[in-house]
Amino acid sequence: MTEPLLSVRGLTVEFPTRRGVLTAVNNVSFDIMPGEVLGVVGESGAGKSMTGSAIIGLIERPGRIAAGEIRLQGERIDGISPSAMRTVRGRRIGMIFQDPLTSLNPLYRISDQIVETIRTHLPISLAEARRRAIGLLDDVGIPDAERRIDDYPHQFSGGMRQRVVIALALCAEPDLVIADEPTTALDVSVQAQIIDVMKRICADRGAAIMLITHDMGVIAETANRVAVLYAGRVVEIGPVRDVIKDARHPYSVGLMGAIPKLGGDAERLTQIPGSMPRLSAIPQGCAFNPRCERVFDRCRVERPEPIAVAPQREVACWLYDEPRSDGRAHA
Amino acid sequence: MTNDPMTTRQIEPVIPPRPPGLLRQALDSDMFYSWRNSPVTIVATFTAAALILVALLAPWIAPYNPFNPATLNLMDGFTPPMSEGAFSDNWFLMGADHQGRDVFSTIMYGSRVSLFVGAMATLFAMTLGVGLGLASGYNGGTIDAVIMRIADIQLSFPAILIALLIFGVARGLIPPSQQESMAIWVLIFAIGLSNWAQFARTVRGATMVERQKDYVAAARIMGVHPALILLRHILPNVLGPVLVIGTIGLALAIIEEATLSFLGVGVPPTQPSLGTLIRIGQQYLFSGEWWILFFPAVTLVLLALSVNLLGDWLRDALNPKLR
Amino acid sequence: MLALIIRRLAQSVLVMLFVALIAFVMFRYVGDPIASMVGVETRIAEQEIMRDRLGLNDPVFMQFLRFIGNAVQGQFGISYRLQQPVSELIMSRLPATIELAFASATIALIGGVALGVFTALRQGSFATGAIMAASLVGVSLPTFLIGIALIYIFAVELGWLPSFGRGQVVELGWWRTGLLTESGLRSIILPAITLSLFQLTLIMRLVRAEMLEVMRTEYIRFARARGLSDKAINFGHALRNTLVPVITITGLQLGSVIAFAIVTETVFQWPGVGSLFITSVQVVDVPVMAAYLMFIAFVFVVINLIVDILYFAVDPRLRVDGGAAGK
Amino acid sequence: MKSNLKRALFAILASTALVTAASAETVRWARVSDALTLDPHSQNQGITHTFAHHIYETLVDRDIDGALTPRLATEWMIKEGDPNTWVFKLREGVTFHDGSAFTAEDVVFSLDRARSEKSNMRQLHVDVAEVVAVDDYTVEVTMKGPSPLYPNNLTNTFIMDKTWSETNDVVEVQDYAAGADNYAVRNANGTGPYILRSREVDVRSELTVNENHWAETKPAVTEIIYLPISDALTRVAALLSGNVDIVQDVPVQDIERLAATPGIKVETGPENRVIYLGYKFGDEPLQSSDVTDRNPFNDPRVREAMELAIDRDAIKAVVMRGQAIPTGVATPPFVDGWTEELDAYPAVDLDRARALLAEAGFPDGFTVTLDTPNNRYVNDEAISQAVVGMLGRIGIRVTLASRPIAQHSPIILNNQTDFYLLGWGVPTFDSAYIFNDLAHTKSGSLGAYNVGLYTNPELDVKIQSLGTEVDLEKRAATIAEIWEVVKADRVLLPLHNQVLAYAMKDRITLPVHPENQPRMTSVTFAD
Repeated sequence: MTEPLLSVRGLTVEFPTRRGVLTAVNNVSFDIMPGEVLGVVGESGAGKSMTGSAIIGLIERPGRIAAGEIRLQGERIDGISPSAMRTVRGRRIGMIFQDPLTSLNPLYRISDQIVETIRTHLPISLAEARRRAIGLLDDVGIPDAERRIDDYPHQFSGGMRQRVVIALALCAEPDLVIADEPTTALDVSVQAQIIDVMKRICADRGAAIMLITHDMGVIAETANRVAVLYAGRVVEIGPVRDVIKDARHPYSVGLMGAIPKLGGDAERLTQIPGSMPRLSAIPQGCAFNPRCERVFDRCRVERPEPIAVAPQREVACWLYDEPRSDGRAHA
Repeated sequence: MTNDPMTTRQIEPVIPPRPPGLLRQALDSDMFYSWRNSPVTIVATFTAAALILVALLAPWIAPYNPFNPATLNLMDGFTPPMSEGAFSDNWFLMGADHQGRDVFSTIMYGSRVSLFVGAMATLFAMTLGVGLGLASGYNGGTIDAVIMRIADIQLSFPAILIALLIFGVARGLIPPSQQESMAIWVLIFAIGLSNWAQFARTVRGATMVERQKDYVAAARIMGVHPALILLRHILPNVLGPVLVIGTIGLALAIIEEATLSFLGVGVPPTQPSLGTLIRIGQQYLFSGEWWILFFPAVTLVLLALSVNLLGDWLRDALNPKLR
Repeated sequence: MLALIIRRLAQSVLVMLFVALIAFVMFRYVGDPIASMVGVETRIAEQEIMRDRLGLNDPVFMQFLRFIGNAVQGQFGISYRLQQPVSELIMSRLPATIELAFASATIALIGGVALGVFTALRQGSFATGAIMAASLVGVSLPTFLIGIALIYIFAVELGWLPSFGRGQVVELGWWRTGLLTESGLRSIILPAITLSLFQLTLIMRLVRAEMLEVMRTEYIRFARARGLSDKAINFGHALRNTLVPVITITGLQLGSVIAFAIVTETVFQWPGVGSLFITSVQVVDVPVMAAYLMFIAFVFVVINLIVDILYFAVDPRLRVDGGAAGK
Repeated sequence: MKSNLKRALFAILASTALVTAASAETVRWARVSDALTLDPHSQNQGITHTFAHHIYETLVDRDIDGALTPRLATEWMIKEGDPNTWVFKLREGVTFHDGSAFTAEDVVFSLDRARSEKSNMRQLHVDVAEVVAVDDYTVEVTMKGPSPLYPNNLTNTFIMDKTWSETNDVVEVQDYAAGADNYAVRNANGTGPYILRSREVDVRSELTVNENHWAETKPAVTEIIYLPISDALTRVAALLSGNVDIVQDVPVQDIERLAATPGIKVETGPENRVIYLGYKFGDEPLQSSDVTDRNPFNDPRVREAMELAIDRDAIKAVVMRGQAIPTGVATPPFVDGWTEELDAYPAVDLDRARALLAEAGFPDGFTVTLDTPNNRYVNDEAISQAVVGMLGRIGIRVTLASRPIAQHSPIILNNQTDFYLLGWGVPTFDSAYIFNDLAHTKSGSLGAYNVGLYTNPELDVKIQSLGTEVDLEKRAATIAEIWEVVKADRVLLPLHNQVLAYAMKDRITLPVHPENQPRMTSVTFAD
């Protein structure tokens, strides 16, 4: 078995506030293999973006990584010096943000932004960097790249801008791209294109993708594996096909029901009653218990840890806890 | 805005809020929390409160009435701090000025004048600015254009210049025998008129936003009088920023008053404000009677600083994003 | 761009007309111009003749038109106090004020931006707290107190710098400059610092707020996520975006600096238009007051225009679609 | 442009030279304000005259003791057989700064100009009927009647060059209404000891010594830099920091500090100026009082009560820091007619004052506004403030209206005040000057500063007789009589005679001038 490209173990991100410490990401573990696409899905506030930010070391204060470790190709990248982290960002992990309209500095030409990024990481000449940038823009599907490279961001449409963002994220040839809701802000008509471009261009370069989204549909079409997050915890992780077909966690079940099926009636989508609790009011036991249809006493008291239910599949739910001698989960 | 498919149906929050008492609520609020956690703000609050209280109560708590000729002895002039007058039994904490007045007491009375002028001017500016801002934002069109253009012009001139001009014009219009009794009102008018534009701008912006909202539209369709709409629905929504501008405006007005009085176009020296006291005191800077300048100056700076700090904190507390 | 400038120009003309109206009203109705010009002994009949000669008996509208006509040609009559043409007086005082304003604007800009950036980057540090607190003290200190304190410390007690005036001046054509002599340069230090402190505080707080705002934007996060160096992010991306609004405010501040100079010029006996104005207010020398008002309005209008054009130069979004992409 | 640059470079060198080794002959002279104009006949104002005395000259001058001395006139006498005519013999060999010769023509021209309609010096020459040149160096001034003291009026009337004035179209004193710019306002061509080199109004004027001046002894000061500094603090700071050499208007409170500063000394001396309070006479109620049916000031008992309430010695000791000479008469000791008896003033007696007020029908006092200048006389505003306090003690509640002199003056001249503070200098050193302006009923050119509108026809007759009385003994007796009435009636409420203080660098000596018109020609250096 090959070594994972990225390995996250027990990641916990906390925000101290005056009403106590909020745990935005709670004991999250997963791996990403080289070239793999991992989908991370969940509602807003489930901790998916925070996980992405934690990996690339961009958690805003006063938030902090309280526990766990993040390894990239075996070496720890959490808690390393800012300068060491800078060599990771962009060069080894690229990042794509949600809103292409705000991701680009409005006062800089596209060429400046790409060339600056390339030359920050790679020892090549200005002309070479520019050539590379034009090639990259061409690659992501910007027509007439040679001419348009000197335009300002506001001269591009939203879809085109997200292509530029993808080009920027990939320009220093990282091994992993974290795409945080890359299509949410875009017009539905261009969403698929952007996903395609991203997927293709990463595949060409052998880069793995961590695709963060709330849209199960996108995951279904793109990802190899999926991790479902709820209230800062991974509730289920496994190959996409398996999870869609056979979701185990009651939350995942509801989530999968929300994927519009071809010919399906939008109004008959399965809905989970209620909404995700605020971080300040996560109930005891399983975070999902107030909304769960299959809740039982244990769920209200004890917190479930991920349980392997099948090869490559883990679910954090007491339903799948095979009765043990003491009947209690590990603390 | 992201539109999560999962949140389209809302249920009641899991934990129902307890119904707290008003004081409890206040103490538990974010405002109070941020106040309690800022020692500087706490100190500023108490300083400002103390100064304001002292000013309000001056006639009752000042050791002497510096404007009562009966208790005044010119021969006590220039008595240094913490000593007894040369020709009376009066004891002067902060010394006596060139007229034998107790500096401590004149500061108390002076703060009163300064605060009165500052507060009245700010109130005037606030009333004018909020009124025009509401009118401008609610009506739009020509009224808005005219008011905002005037506000632009107004904003491009420093307040002190406008106040000076108004003062100059007033001097030309009011007969000499009335000038002294009118001086303080002219001052209030001048300072107030030079500070209304900020209020107008802010209120206008907020009004335009509120005006678009459905409930306002509904009220309009139902034929509710515009004045009532403005008062009931729009005004409460702009109070926060108005409060911030008002607080900072008060500090500005106090400084402006001091500057005008320093330039000799303020209140008469027999009813001195802090600025007048400083103008008088600076004449004795070289001759060694430092207390005549020092104490009023420190009081003025403390007053302006504490009010400024409060304003600063208020702005941050009401709009945490700006921190 | 041209359309915008034309629109701006039209607005400027309106502003100037409005200010002219105020100046005219002041000129015409504050005190009796005749009474200000002649002694008590001038006979009534003679005063009436003068009234006619000055056109004071014409319809008010005609008088206003004439006032504007004269103002356009830079004629504001003769100072009651100094018996010289007002325009000449202002022109002769102008260099002093402009040099002072620029010196203090430079100090305010450099100091303000530097401190603003520093406090924005070093959020929460002790130094930042100290600077922020000091800045509030700066705002709370009336200019005249700062001036007095500086004179007392640096001129009287230490004797390092001159306490008043501009020192030796050199004439370059009609422009009298104090920036070419040692005494002139030494003389400008204290007043320039005094005048700049308030603006410096303002710019600093503005830069800090803007910078913090910019630092929270996605494109800065994205720039970080691309591994750009702190230097490139802070001083390239962030500062440049910070400066766009700062330019506007600072430009407008330059105008206020010129007008704010009134107090500083008084304290330091700086021979600029501000001290001319304050003397004129004290003696109700209305022609000078009116001209000064028009002058300041003119300065503001010009600065506004320049700021608008500068805005174009800095913000590419405005260049193509005329501001449609703005917030 | 090139020459400008050169000049700039030169100026840099020159300024550094100035900084390193100030030339022994240059004096930097700071004063509260600038001369209003260079036109010598357009303003009758002390500061303007002081400046003009360095550039222009008068026929007669007054020495530091007040005696008349020759200047452009070498001698003057009443024409034999014609008591109405004064004859002036002029100095020969005098030239104006532009090189043209000084002759009788110039004197005739200048005196005519000085008494012309627009001249501000007119009042001093109202009695002149005609001025004629008898020959190149003799001028006869024919008066409307005997004017034994006319030469006293000439100490501030400057002589201009007729040709220069005609060439530059300044024959007339500036006419504001015409909107015309007058050349003489900013340019000067006199015969005086200094030549104007450059002038920036309100900022700086530079004068250099006139090498061709007629006087035998050349002044020690060869270059004057005149610096108006309006703010007292800044002015004193300028001397303390060594930026100026002489400060003329020193605040009394700073005298001690300056005198104690090494390298600086202070010269003090009495000024020929009395500071007094005046009030409205007549039956008409006051504008600013709560007594609306009559005028309290019109009651002599009220005026007496006020005098008894005001503690002149306290004002001297505290407000003036000892730098004042309290007085009971509205004339400085320099003036003919002053006596020690007149000068005496009553001791403070508050009980008596209260009793008098009650007697007059004001047991609870009354309110009134006191108009005071705040930048004209030494500590004027502080004096008024002290007066407010002192009158308050007998129940007269005074509001203080404090204004710069420029705003105070019109109120005074238009009789718009009920109660005011003013100072009076006596350039003629003669009581008649005081009576004419302060005590005579306001009519025509007489009683111009009779702000309270006091009127006493008997007194008016006596005052008028002074102008034409040739018998000096008889005249002196009349003056004494008039003073008796003025003092008894309390036409004015005199406070003190002002004391002047000049501060300067140690090595410079500039004696105090009783009219506060110091001449840089009188400066001596210690080394």
